[in-house]
Amino acid sequence: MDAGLIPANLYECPVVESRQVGAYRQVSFVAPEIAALAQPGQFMMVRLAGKSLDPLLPRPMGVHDVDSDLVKMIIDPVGKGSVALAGAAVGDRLSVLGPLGCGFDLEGAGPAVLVAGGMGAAPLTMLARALAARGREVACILGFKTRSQAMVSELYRDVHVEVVTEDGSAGRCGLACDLLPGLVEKRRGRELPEIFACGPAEMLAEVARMARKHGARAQVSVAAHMACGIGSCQGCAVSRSGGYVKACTDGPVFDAEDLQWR
Amino acid sequence: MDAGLIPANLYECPVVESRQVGAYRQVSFVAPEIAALAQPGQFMMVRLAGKSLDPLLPRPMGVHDVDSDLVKMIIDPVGKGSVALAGAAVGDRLSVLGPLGCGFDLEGAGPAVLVAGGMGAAPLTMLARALAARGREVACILGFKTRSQAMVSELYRDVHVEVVTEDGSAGRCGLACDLLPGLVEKRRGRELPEIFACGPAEMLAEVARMARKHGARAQVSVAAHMACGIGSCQGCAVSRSGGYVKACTDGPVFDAEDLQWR
Amino acid sequence: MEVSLKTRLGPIELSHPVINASGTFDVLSADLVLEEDLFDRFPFSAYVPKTVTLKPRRGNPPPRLYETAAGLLNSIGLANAGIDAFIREDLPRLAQLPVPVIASVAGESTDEYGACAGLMEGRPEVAAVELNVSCPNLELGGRALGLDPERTHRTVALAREATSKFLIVKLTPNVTDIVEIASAAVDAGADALSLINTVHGMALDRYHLKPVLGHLSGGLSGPAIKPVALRAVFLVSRAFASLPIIGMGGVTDGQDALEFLAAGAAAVAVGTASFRDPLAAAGIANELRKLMQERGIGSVAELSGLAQR
Amino acid sequence: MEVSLKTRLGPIELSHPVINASGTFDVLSADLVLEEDLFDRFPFSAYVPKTVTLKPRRGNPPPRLYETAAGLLNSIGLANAGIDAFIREDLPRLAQLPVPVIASVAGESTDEYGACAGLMEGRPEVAAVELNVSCPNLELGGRALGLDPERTHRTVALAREATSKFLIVKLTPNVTDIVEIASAAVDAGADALSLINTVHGMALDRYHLKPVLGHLSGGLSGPAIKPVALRAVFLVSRAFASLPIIGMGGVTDGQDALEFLAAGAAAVAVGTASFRDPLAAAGIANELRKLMQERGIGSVAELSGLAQR
Ligand SMILES: Cc1cc2nc3c(=O)[nH]c(=O)nc-3n(C[C@H](O)[C@H](O)[C@H](O)COP(=O)(O)OP(=O)(O)OC[C@H]3O[C@@H](n4cnc5c(N)ncnc54)[C@H](O)[C@@H]3O)c2cc1C
Ligand SMILES: Cc1cc2nc3c(=O)[nH]c(=O)nc-3n(C[C@H](O)[C@H](O)[C@H](O)COP(=O)(O)OP(=O)(O)OC[C@H]3O[C@@H](n4cnc5c(N)ncnc54)[C@H](O)[C@@H]3O)c2cc1C
Ligand SMILES: Cc1cc2nc3c(=O)[nH]c(=O)nc-3n(C[C@H](O)[C@H](O)[C@H](O)COP(=O)(O)O)c2cc1C
Ligand SMILES: Cc1cc2nc3c(=O)[nH]c(=O)nc-3n(C[C@H](O)[C@H](O)[C@H](O)COP(=O)(O)O)c2cc1C
Ligand code: FES
Ligand code: FES
Repeated sequence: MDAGLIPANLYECPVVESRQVGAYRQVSFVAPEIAALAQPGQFMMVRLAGKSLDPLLPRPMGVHDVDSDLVKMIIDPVGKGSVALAGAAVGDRLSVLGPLGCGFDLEGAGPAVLVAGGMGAAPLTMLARALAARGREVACILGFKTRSQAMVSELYRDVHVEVVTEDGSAGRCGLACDLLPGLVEKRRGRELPEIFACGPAEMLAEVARMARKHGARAQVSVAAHMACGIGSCQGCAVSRSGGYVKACTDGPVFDAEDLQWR
Repeated sequence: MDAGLIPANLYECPVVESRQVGAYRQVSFVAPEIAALAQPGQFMMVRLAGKSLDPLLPRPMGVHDVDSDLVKMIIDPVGKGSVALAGAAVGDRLSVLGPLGCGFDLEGAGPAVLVAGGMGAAPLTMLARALAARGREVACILGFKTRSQAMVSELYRDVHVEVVTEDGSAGRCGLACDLLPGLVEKRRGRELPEIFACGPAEMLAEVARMARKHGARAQVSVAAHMACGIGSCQGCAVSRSGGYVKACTDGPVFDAEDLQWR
Repeated sequence: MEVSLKTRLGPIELSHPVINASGTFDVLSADLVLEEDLFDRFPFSAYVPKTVTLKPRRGNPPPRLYETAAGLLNSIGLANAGIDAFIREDLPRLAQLPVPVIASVAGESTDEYGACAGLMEGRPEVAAVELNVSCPNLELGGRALGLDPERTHRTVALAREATSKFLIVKLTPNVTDIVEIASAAVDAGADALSLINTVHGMALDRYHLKPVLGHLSGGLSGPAIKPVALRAVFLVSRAFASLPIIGMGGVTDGQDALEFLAAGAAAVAVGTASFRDPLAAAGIANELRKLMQERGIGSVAELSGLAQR
Repeated sequence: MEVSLKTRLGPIELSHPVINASGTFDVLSADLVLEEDLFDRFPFSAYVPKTVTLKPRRGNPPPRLYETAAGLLNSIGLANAGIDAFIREDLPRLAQLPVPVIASVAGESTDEYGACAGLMEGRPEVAAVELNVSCPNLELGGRALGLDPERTHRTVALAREATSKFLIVKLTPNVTDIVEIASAAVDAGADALSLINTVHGMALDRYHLKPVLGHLSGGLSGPAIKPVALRAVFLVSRAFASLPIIGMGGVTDGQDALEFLAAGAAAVAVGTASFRDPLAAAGIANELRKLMQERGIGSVAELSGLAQR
């Protein structure tokens, strides 16, 4: 036993900004170490600091963006954990473990197509910027249910995005994947784009199917219920042929062709 | 079923002041109906408004004082429920059911001796004032463990109090009950004082013993774990010969001679 | 969309699915304390008084309550004035309620269950009888009858003989196989089951490190036990598809009610949540209606057992 | 005041009473992720790896986790690479830990328990064997062996024959009478007991109203079950006064540890709380020391069983 034994990557972080972005909540907190290290696609385990047992566990949250000492996340308040985090006020302290997991592999060369569904748009902002910084051509398709969700697309400041909504209330009407074949087809004969995707399971399955069809590589960030985020609990199982892998340490980003899709 | 069915005496009350009084916390909130009705010795079932399940249940809290629309309580932060209430900040909302229970019977005539131990001092302030207003001679003995608790005696503004601490750090050194015989003896041959007490079980038992010995009436406010405060759960049982009574609806104030003392 | 909250327990029609859990709402006391005419505007669709026994019981020594994480431990010990006092003093007043009354009874022996059920037989004020075979501290060695399938069968069979009323049996979750106990109760003639009574538990006083309850151990209720209760409802309702089940254990909001009904209950009971807000049940029923509307579920019949399908 | 946190499980000396609960802390993975040299500074006084079985197991389909009120439901399903891989790949690295290693094993049949225990026999890196007879989804019909006293006895007896190591048996609380099961385990040669494994429970997806876990139901852990766990420790330790017990179920802070020890445990295990903070155990041990100091309790031996006296 050691007196002050806390993992060097577990931080207590004061919230410095919380604002509504359409249907979502953007919360910014001070976490210089995470800001310095976080790679696109990595995540953190986040809860309100303190002894309250409701909610009990941290929730995995993607790193949406970093800005000098600040880390930003975008929260979709759908359940107990996300509602609690979305309610964090300026001055509240968060307990944050991170950055965690394997982010996107940026080493490829050709053009990149980013496809996001709903909240999946949050972690791709950093990715878009990182890819552009590497001189790669970047196209983004962001799909949402409706206009209030689509407002998150404004956070893609320097990157051009194509917005799609299911009810047509913003951008084109349809699903994000509807635009994918066009973007891939457009480049028939040229270098195939690499696809990067984050969103609901059905969307990722569709992305994987299209990538296979076109022979393009697709990296997907998968969602899973997580308790520990560090490979301890085996709770975040994701199907791969022959067994399961852990979303938290083997992912959350996987090569689409490595996973098993229904 | 009825749409907006909420008991007329359940209120959501904004906290307007929270301040430290030595070891205790004084929290004031807006509750005009309770302020208008509350009698000395009555209590309320109080929790932080909202859906958090930690703590799960309200806690019984004595009415310490009322001031036009405001109700004040004094909290000794000893466990989960009291710590949460003591942490209520200005602007937070409390869910308050009350006033509840039977307060002190003020109908007697002669002199009154009030004896409090620790937190028991909180609910007796209103009593002291009410008795004085009825023209009764009032003497107060307030016993505490130590000086930081004894600071609550400052809240007995217009009433003279005798402070006793176990460690002698404020007032006399000893227990509240040590002074009781003197006060009663002093009036040998004259009208016997009526005793009013609130404090830990051992203190109340001692008060009951002394009252019996001197033939004085003693009204005591007892503590019990409560879940409902309205007679529903049978959780707040207090021993009376032949069975139990409910502290919440039959009390919390009882004639000492009606209870069973070990 | 029009949503009907109507539901039924056998022949008993309920205007909505939210009733109270026995021992957690005393309408006669609450009506005096709450400034609300409960007899005019009653939040529950049926009323279950606290369990009564043949002879009066003082109940267990205090403390009888202790809050745990998202839960409440109690060891009331079936304190009650006895079934005669209940019939004489309470029933006439309860008959004025605008909803059916379900009398909850228990015995200190198998025979007493039969006797209690029999005493309800001639009472038109009583719509149904709930047999509480799940309270500890009764019978020999403090073991509830409902911990054992044979004793459950015997007890229910005796009560079944003694009354033609709709017979509900309330089970304890503190068993290895609740479906086995449920089966014994159904075989012996139970018309419906209440699931669940409290979960065995204990707490220590944080200062003195001795059991905090006067009775040493007690029963755990509240949101903490909701997963245990949902599982019991799901398993028993899967095993006995057409059996009416009253689901309870941690029901605190409309979402909880929705889930218990989906798991297979025909009605839900609210216990511990009434201590947070004595008329919580009214809000729960309203929230339930809204959630059913949002999901396009038109009736309780459509909802009940959805999780099984 | 000087306080000694030393405690022992039979021949195994522990520097303090806080160990980890099987399946909730993977030191080999955590050591890679946490920026802290866990092999130098290890928060637990003994290390219990996740339960391993004779053959590899994929585990249950996801979702495997769901948070409930003050609790966590899991249905991992003993996902593990098998005992051979454990011996070959993990044990050599675990031998580097500064604390004793307690291997947790389970079988898909009674015989496999014996075989697994036997495979640990020649391993000096293994200080003790914990038999997990309490995981559902093993053997016929998905019933844990530990639900039945005879099968518990048979299983423990086979393992006892197969190993001379200190033998800990981990029991499930999902039984009518845990003292009866404990008694079977002790009769069959258990040197110590771990109490408790998770409590059976279920949750529904709030939107689709279907069971949220891929395996339908799962095991509940965390603060919600602490009263259930404390009661089990109290009752079993009262029945078997000198038996070492490892208490677990919701231990989240030093006060919880204090209470489990007072109830009769010789050590406590931290599970779900490690998901709030992976090195929570270190803080828990520190808080425990402070609380013992405040109360003038000089040693774990003095504390253990205080609630019984
Ligand atoms: C690597 C990773 C990164 C993530 N990044 C983010 C992020 O940046 N922002 C963010 O908001 N969330 C993110 N999540 C999801 C987040 O961690 C939570 O799972 C999510 O907020 C729901 O948790 P909760 O506690 O609010 O809901 P809970 O109370 O835990 O309930 C969640 C459950 O409700 C159901 N549910 C909830 N919402 C819906 C819905 N809309 N449709 C259908 N079912 C639903 C699901 O079955 C789920 O099991 C991420 C998850 C992972 C694994
Ligand atoms: C009618 C009535 C009026 C009350 N008025 C007030 C009031 O005005 N102000 C106020 O602060 N409280 C008041 N109380 C007490 C209050 O309701 C709570 O019981 C108290 O705050 C402890 O609850 P908790 O949730 O903080 O502790 P819990 O977490 O519920 O733990 C309480 C338990 O801890 C133990 N415990 C706690 N503190 C101590 C201690 N110092 N010594 C020994 N054991 C202890 C007890 O065994 C008790 O069971 C009143 C109680 C009643 C019945
Ligand atoms: C204080 C208290 C008293 C109870 N008394 C009874 C009783 O007399 N008879 C009975 O069948 N159940 C009794 N119960 C159990 C409840 O009816 C219910 O089954 C249990 O509390 C679970 O529901 P809940 O989580 O909503 O409280 C009691 C529960 C509590 C908390
Ligand atoms: C995700 C998870 C995985 C678990 N895996 C195992 C296991 O492999 N073997 C075992 O004996 N217990 C296992 N358990 C049970 C714990 O060891 C422990 O008994 C239980 O969680 C109660 O402790 P807690 O409330 O501190 O979590 C697991 C529990 C959880 C939450
Ligand atoms: S979240 Fe625990 S192993 Fe991945
Ligand atoms: S607190 Fe419930 S009856 Fe008194």
